Amino acid sequence: MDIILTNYFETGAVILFGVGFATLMLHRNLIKKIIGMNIMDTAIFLFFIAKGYIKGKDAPIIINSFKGVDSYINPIPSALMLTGIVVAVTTTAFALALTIKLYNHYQTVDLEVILRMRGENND
Amino acid sequence: MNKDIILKEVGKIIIPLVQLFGIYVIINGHLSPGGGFSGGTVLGTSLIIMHLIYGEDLVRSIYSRKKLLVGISSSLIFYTIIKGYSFLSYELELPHPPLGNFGSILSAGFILPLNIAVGIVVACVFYIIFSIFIKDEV
Amino acid sequence: MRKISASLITIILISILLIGVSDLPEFGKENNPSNNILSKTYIENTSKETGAANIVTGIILDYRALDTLMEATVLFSGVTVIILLFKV
Amino acid sequence: MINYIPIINILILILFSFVMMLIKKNNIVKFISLASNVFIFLLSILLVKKVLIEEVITLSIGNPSNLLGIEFYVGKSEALVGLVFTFVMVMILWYSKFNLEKEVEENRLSFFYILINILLASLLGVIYTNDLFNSYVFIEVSTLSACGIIILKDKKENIKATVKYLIMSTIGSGLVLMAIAYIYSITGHLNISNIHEIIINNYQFHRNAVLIILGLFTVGLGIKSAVFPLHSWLPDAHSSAPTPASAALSALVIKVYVFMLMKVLFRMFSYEIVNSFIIMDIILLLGSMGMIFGSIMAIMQKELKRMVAYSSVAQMGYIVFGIGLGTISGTAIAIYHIIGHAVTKSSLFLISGLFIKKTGSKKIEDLKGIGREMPFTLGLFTLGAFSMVGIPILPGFISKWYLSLTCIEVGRVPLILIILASSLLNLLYYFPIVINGYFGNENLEGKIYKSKKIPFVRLLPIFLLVLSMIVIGGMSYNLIGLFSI
Repeated sequence: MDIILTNYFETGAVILFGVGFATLMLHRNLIKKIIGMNIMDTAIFLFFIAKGYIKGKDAPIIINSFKGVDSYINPIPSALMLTGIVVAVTTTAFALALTIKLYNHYQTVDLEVILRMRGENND
Repeated sequence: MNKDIILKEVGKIIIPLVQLFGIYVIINGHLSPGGGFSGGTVLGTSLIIMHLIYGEDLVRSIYSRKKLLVGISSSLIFYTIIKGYSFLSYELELPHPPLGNFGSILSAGFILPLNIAVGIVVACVFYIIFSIFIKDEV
Repeated sequence: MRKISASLITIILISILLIGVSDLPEFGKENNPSNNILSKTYIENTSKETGAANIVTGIILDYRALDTLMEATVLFSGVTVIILLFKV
Repeated sequence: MINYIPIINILILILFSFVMMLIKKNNIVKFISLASNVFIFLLSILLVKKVLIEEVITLSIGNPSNLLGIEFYVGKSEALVGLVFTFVMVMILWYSKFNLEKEVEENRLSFFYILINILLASLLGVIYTNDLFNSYVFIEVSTLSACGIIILKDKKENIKATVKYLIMSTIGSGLVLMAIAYIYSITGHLNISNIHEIIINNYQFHRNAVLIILGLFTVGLGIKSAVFPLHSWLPDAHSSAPTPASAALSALVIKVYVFMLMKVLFRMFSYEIVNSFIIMDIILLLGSMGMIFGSIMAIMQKELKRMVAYSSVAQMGYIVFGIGLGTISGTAIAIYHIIGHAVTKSSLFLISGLFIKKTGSKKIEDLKGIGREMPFTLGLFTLGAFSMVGIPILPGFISKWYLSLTCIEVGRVPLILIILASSLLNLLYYFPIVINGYFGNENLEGKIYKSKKIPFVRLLPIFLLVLSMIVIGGMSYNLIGLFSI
């Protein structure tokens, strides 16, 4: 169990994931659910990036001369998380657009109230 | 009326600088940290600031919704064609792009044009989404 | 009632993931499995094969360019969907 | 050059969707979309022919060595599933050529074709790719474009269904990305075959982490593919969407995530590793619960499209049940059922779209006596219903038959009762429609014979789908022999 204390980045990321998940599940307001989704995604990116870190090495950018293979951190997680961030941004933008449309239709942002309004005039 | 005179004057100075910085980040993507995504975000934000300060009609005259969509689609078509070429270049032994001398701007073969294409896509997407959210209809 | 069940699920999820974390290799170690042959080959070959000084950009735009292409498609379909949503 | 067909397929579909964004007139967009999909279908036929000769095509993109770039692994099952998916998409597009104008306004029509092209590109991507993170990106693209086609109709129900779908699928992809992070920290590779070589000899040291990875993948991909307890988003989303969209969603989109789960379970971890964990019994439990409760909920439905959507949940139960058995023949039948169900469900959804258009109401009661007006269409619906219920020589029966054989082979004979019970339940909600349609005599007088007949040209796509369903049912023996993960 002591690994949890040494892997403090991963533990922090997992707790942040739990916080995001709880915000997503507990709150009824759609905007808060979207914030919860964002916290969850950020936690996963922190977890993934923490995988690539190696103590005492610098960023994978060759400034003037190639300083050997063992002097750079692992570049793969940072390359992957660029893609993950863009996915999270697009999903958030789409969820916010849906919230605006729902507010125009139902005049409320409370998901429970919206879901309880069974389609009264389905064509 | 002209309560926002300060904003307009400061904007005239800052917005070109922000856009210059965005272009710098995109073009030096393969040399320094940054690249298409982050540079495109900077450019997109500069467009949003311009929209906020000078109102929609100025920005709509320069970057109309039509032009932005054409910008996105053409840079994506450019990206797909270039990447299609480089994917197939291993099989059909097509000539690879010149890598240029290491560390200069025009090095690294296709990476510079691809970075610019991705930068344009990201900038235009951010601005279009922002302009739709503000006006609530297309 | 819903609040209790939701927070219960979250606590269970966090504890499961923490058990998982306790099983993972050390943080920031040199010989972690994640810093193995793959990352070393990337560091070594990127500047030679792609000419990019920034290894991460080299990976994104040359080795895993399909990821970035699908990334741009996510952005493109995001814009299409939002325009569609607000089209009167 | 034929080896590069998988990547050419995806690039062409994406390229044409960008081109379609630039074009104003709708009929040019329709023509480009149909032309690109037919071209992709022909390429897939070439690919299947090549794969049947050459067992497996591995294709590394971006870099010749399979270590650095992204690798595509196209075996027999991937090529065949890709072929059936492109075939079903061509039929759906052909159907929507003349039936979509009624449901969707004029200025939103071209967006449907743009999103359908991106959707098919991402589905083929998830099937072909052998790289974990690459499949995550393809999954995200398919989710976003699937949400796009649901909100084509600007109605309250569509937007409400999409919000629920988007929130649940974000949780799903969050869990999948967490699982990929765990796998990457243990093995250091992203390529499924490379991970397999490492995980074989060091999964004993990380038993907890491997179990959590399996759990995360199962729950994450289970949410996205509407496996039983996590399916609450599917009925609203699939019933409110326009007909061609709900056909594409129900027949193709939810299948791809289960196919990904199979690749993770059986190609990344081998059969022995996975069977040594309790996850297989959980999957088996999920599958059997889905088969039973999915059908029960379908019986209670009043609206036609919601009933067909719930029957998708039940059929997903069959596929997950096949995976849960954990044997090579089990997965072969699961893949066979993916193909069989894709063809059957899309034809059922398209026909129910025609019924709703002609009768003007979504309720099942108003379909009484429909056989008098649209005899041929109801005939096609009956064939689809026969396959769902499990009449011999049709794909539904064959997967039920081989599933029970595998249950015996695995030694879990009582599970056959579940299969029988669920096919009985299927009977209870499909046959009333057919029987009332043809023989329900209490409301036949007002209906003139063949009055609402649909011209045969409009029915051709559905007729071809039903024909291919019978063909798949017919050559089932050698088909099942081909499938393996």
